[in-house]
Amino acid sequence: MTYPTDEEHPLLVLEDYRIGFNTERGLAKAVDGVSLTLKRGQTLGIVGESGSGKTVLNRGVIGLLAARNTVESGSAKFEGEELVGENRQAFWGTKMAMIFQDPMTSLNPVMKVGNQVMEPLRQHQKLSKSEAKKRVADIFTLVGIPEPIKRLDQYPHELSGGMRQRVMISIALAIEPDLLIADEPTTSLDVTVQKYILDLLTRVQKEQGMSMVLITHDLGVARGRADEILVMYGGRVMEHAPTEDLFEKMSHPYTSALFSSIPHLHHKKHTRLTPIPGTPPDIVEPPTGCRFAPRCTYAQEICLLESPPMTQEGNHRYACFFPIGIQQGQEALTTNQQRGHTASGLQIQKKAEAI
Amino acid sequence: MRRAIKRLLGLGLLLTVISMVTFAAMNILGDPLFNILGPIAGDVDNPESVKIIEEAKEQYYLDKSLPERYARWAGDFVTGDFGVRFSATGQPPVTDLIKERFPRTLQLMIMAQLIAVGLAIPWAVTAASRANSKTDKTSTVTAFAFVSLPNFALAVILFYVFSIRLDWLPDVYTATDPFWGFTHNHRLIQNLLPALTLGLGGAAAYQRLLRTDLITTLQEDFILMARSKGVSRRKVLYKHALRPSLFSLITVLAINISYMIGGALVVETFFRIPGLGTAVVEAVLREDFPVVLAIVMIVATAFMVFNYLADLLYGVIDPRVRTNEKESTPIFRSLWKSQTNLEAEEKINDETVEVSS
Amino acid sequence: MAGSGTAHLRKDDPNILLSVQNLVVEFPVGLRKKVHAVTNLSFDIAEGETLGIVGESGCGKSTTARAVIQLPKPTSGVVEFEQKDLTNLKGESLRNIRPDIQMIFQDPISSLNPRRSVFNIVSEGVNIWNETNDDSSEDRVIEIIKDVGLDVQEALVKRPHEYSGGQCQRISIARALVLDPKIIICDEPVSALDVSVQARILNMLEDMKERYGLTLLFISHDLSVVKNVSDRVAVMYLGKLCEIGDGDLLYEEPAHPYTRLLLAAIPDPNNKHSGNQDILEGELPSPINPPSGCRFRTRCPRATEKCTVEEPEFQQIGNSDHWVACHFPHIDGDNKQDEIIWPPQEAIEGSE
Amino acid sequence: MTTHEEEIDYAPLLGSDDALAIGLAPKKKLGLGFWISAFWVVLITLLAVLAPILPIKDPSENYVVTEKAENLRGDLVEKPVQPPYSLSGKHLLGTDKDARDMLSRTIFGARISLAVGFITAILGLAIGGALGMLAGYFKGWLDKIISAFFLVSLSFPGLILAILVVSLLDRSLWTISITIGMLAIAPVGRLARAQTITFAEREFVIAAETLGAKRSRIILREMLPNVLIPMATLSMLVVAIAIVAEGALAFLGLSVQQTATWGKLILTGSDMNSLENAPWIAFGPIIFLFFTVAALNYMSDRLRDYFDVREIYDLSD
Repeated sequence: MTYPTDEEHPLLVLEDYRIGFNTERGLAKAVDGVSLTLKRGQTLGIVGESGSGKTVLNRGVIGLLAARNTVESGSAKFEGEELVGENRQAFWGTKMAMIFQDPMTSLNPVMKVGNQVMEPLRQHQKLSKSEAKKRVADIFTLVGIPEPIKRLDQYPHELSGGMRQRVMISIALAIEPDLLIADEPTTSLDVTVQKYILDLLTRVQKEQGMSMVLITHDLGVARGRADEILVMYGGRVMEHAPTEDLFEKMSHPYTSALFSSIPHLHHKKHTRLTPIPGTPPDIVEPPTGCRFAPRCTYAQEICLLESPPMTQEGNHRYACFFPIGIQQGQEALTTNQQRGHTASGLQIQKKAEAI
Repeated sequence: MRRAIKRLLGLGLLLTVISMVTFAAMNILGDPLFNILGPIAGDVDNPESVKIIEEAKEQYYLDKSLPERYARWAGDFVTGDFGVRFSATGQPPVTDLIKERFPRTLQLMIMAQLIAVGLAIPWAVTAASRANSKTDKTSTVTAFAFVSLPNFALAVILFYVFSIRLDWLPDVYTATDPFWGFTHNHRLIQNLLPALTLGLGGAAAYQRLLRTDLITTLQEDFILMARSKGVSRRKVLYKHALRPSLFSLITVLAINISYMIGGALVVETFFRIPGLGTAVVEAVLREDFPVVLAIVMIVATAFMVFNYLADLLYGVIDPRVRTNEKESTPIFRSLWKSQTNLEAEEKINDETVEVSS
Repeated sequence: MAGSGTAHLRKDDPNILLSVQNLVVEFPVGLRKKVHAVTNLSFDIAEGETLGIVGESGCGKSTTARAVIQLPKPTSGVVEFEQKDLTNLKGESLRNIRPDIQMIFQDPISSLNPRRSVFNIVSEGVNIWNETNDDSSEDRVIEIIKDVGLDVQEALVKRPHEYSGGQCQRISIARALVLDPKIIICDEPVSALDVSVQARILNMLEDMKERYGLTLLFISHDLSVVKNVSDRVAVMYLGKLCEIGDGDLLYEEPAHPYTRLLLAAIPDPNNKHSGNQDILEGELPSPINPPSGCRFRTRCPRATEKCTVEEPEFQQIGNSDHWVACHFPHIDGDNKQDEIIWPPQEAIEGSE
Repeated sequence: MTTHEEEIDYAPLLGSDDALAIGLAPKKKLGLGFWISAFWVVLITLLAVLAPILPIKDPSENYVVTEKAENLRGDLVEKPVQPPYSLSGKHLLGTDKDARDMLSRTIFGARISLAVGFITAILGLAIGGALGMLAGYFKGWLDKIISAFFLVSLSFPGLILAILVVSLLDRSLWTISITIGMLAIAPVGRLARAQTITFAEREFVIAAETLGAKRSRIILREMLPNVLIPMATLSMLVVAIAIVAEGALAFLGLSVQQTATWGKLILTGSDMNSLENAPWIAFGPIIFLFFTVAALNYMSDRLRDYFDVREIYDLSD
């Protein structure tokens, strides 16, 4: 596999990529104009809450959304080929692979795991049964499945959660894809298993030189595994930066709010948390202006009227008029604190969390 | 092994209960002597009649108590002897009648089920793979219409269309002709219309069931996974989705045995097919109770056997059933397994999925 | 770990509200086998305190919660609530004590009756215990619905499925609060929720605890969450406790190898334990056939022969409120190890 | 996006967290079809109930028509026309071989068919529902006995049992209704039991218990409302099945003696001769029967979907 690794030929380029679903109330804009570039061999972490559009975005790219009711627009180029409006069948099982959240439901319960891993090998690489078996056994060893030969003939329910997730990773590895999308790969696993699986994923990603998109709701998971982190909210990109940059210089109020709403280990016990006030945006009739403005403590009048453009500072970009860390942001916060509420009427008091 | 024995015991117990209830009902509600002898049975003033009555009583063990008569019948039944018919003309064994009638009904049932399942599976897969499309909506309406059309009404319609108006299929049914062949004299052709009557209704019912289950399965993550592996559409449907979706269909196939017999009864009567169904109607009307009892027992046994087979089939289809991770036949489960066992299993499952969100 | 012993119980403390001693919960499977879901578990909770129980799936923490409320009754052991042993109570006398012990569940869907209005669900407790149904009880229901941040008018007409997951959890909390309980058992109350909602529910639990003088038993698999809400934390593994003590102490200097591994695995950006290089080996043993001696020994980097034979009992670390059930705990940076038998094959066979 | 006809509709939206969170679940409606079905069922029930006082033809009167014809001697005389008569403005559904009006016979036939349907449903639901709930809630030996009873009655060939009872007893409306009703107990009961078990495991029942609710209260307040609605939707289906079962009995010549039911009407019209020369005799009642059964089935279907409280929550706030 000799692909150009230079910056000129990124693996995946999205430009103003949109996905909408026709609903009874109108078009639900699940992904609303996302642009990003994923270089070969890199890992991009996409962080967001339920409803942020992170899963829809990736299912859209790989082409696993139902055709009916789905409206796709903008541009998505994979290895230079336009995906929007095209059938992605050719990439399935060869160049793109996906790992799902729940290893219990994403393995076929009535098929032996060996066959499930062998399926793409036999279909796309035309391996014979014995060749495929050998390959799978090798991959099982690689991902740390003990007694690989015996496991080939087991069913998913006979394996523990961690083992099932390793089988899923094996399927992805067997394909040797250029792009691996891992959708919350460890959310349903225990922390100790989670650590192992994440370590494994990053290891094989590096070894095979594939690009990975790691979708998660946990900023902690993305840190240390991703080269860059992209924070999504309401179908839009809020902030995007190299991982350490992001943690050092959180610019978007949403990123910061998300980070401080989580209890952290170094907090003393009974440390009061700072939840994000309000409710997630309605994506059928989203708020005009910044999607996060109604819940943002920095929000000024302009945030309610205009969508903030993407500000680029080197590799760090964010969509906010009043980012944290620069003077406008500080002023906006002070203004809101002084008047006791934000431009959207959100009370800035201790009790801001009540609905 | 232990499970199999337990199951067999339960099966025997159920058959015993059924036979006892039927036996008692027929003897208490009906008048066996009258059924055998006709009006003579009431003629107790005539010594000649009394003699005949006494003889008949002895012959048919009617002088014995009910439990004793039941014991005799049960003893015979276990050895495969269904006793003799209540008939004024001699004592023809019930077994003869069954031997004569059973094959015809069996052929009919097998043909009907083949039509039903054979139609239902591709029909359901096509519909489910394009859920809510025009194809699907049309097929849903069609299935709905067939489900709402009773057997006897469908029989009349099919007969009217194919035998009377188009005259493609025969309207006379004979008992003796060979099965295999393609003329009006062959049973294959004769059975076609009756089998179609039963089969179309069945196909519609199975399609509705399987379609729903398939749609649920198609929304599972493992289907997306299979697609993302580049598995072809056909393989996704038939190899990945169909097998885990067959549970309800198998359950219904097994539970439906007694309904099917009911259907066969009506259809055989309408088409005047000499089968078990017509036999049982005749027997009931003539109060020929041993025949009724025999047929009830055959149906009940078939029901049990099919449910048992279904149970085994679950294991074949879904490996989780084999290791007791998933509940098997709902119909038998409640009886064979002790409740505490079930609770314990559920507890384990709860524990293992504790943090699954 | 998995140690037994009751050394860590505060027997002389007059403020102990709930004391669980040698709790055993077993479920039969098959003909002769049993699941040892919880074995010889002991802990106590003082009034006004929050005890967090943390453990991975399959460790028996939810079973413990159910055993405390006697649904179902535990196989053996003592559950003392205000000096009364609940395991001996039956029928009416158990029913009379129920309002004092309430429970909040993980699943917002399963824990609310879909066919009843939210107001009706919250006032259920009042309706059960107050036959006269006077205005004061209705006032209390209204007050509590407002307290948990829901709209009373909406609650009168809406059903649970018209609310979001977070709001459903508020409804559960309101239902539990209505009878003015002394202790609330929270079984993974926030693990089904989005992170930003989780923070709100946790804050609310703290507020309610303060306002109504509650004692909490808080069960979760999330160590950060448990640390945040708890005064004391207990770590559970395969039906037994490993370590128990003051939350800050335990998280600062975990003494049990399992606790160390758990902490090291947390993907927290500021996790000071993440450098810990120990590896958790193998799979969780079956609770049907748990290992002999210390239950953690089959996966423990420090396990020796002794751990196979002898079950560790709780011992105090210094004079602090920190107890560990391990033969070779990590104390004062102590890293000495006896001869390591790994993999402990005989040990596994020995437990048959 | 890709709109290939070959696309499989995975509807992955329903499964994805994101989709749930943004509330894409469509609003539920009973739909026009439901109301048309309900209208038909109400209409046919009203017709049946009010049949004796409605201005329709007498179902048992022979409306023989005469025509002028030459007799043997060549005189023109009034001569009866050989019935059955085909559909006409006078007889909307034609007449049978005795020149009786098929429309009014069909409406009068509905009286028995519907009565059997409703009595059966009430019996099956009351007894089956109660047994099933008891079995599902208390479990243990009670469950075993009740489940065994269900199993026995399910393995009984229902129609054979029905014709047996009907032939041994009498062919009155009540015998037939009660017999079919008994057959409905097991399937209804099994559903009630399954529903009860599902809900008994739900945490809200445990919550009620921790609140100190008594068993009777839990059954009545927590379980019953949840079991009752699926039972009510099932009741429509039971009515439909009972109407069909009665029809089958009648078709075998074993239903209520006095009046012609739908099954009996179809039977009289379905011999070779009638089908060939006067198919309307059979097809009129068939159409009524079909529409009634279809309407009941459809209502049951729609109600089940409608009341199936889709418990989808968005897990954000």
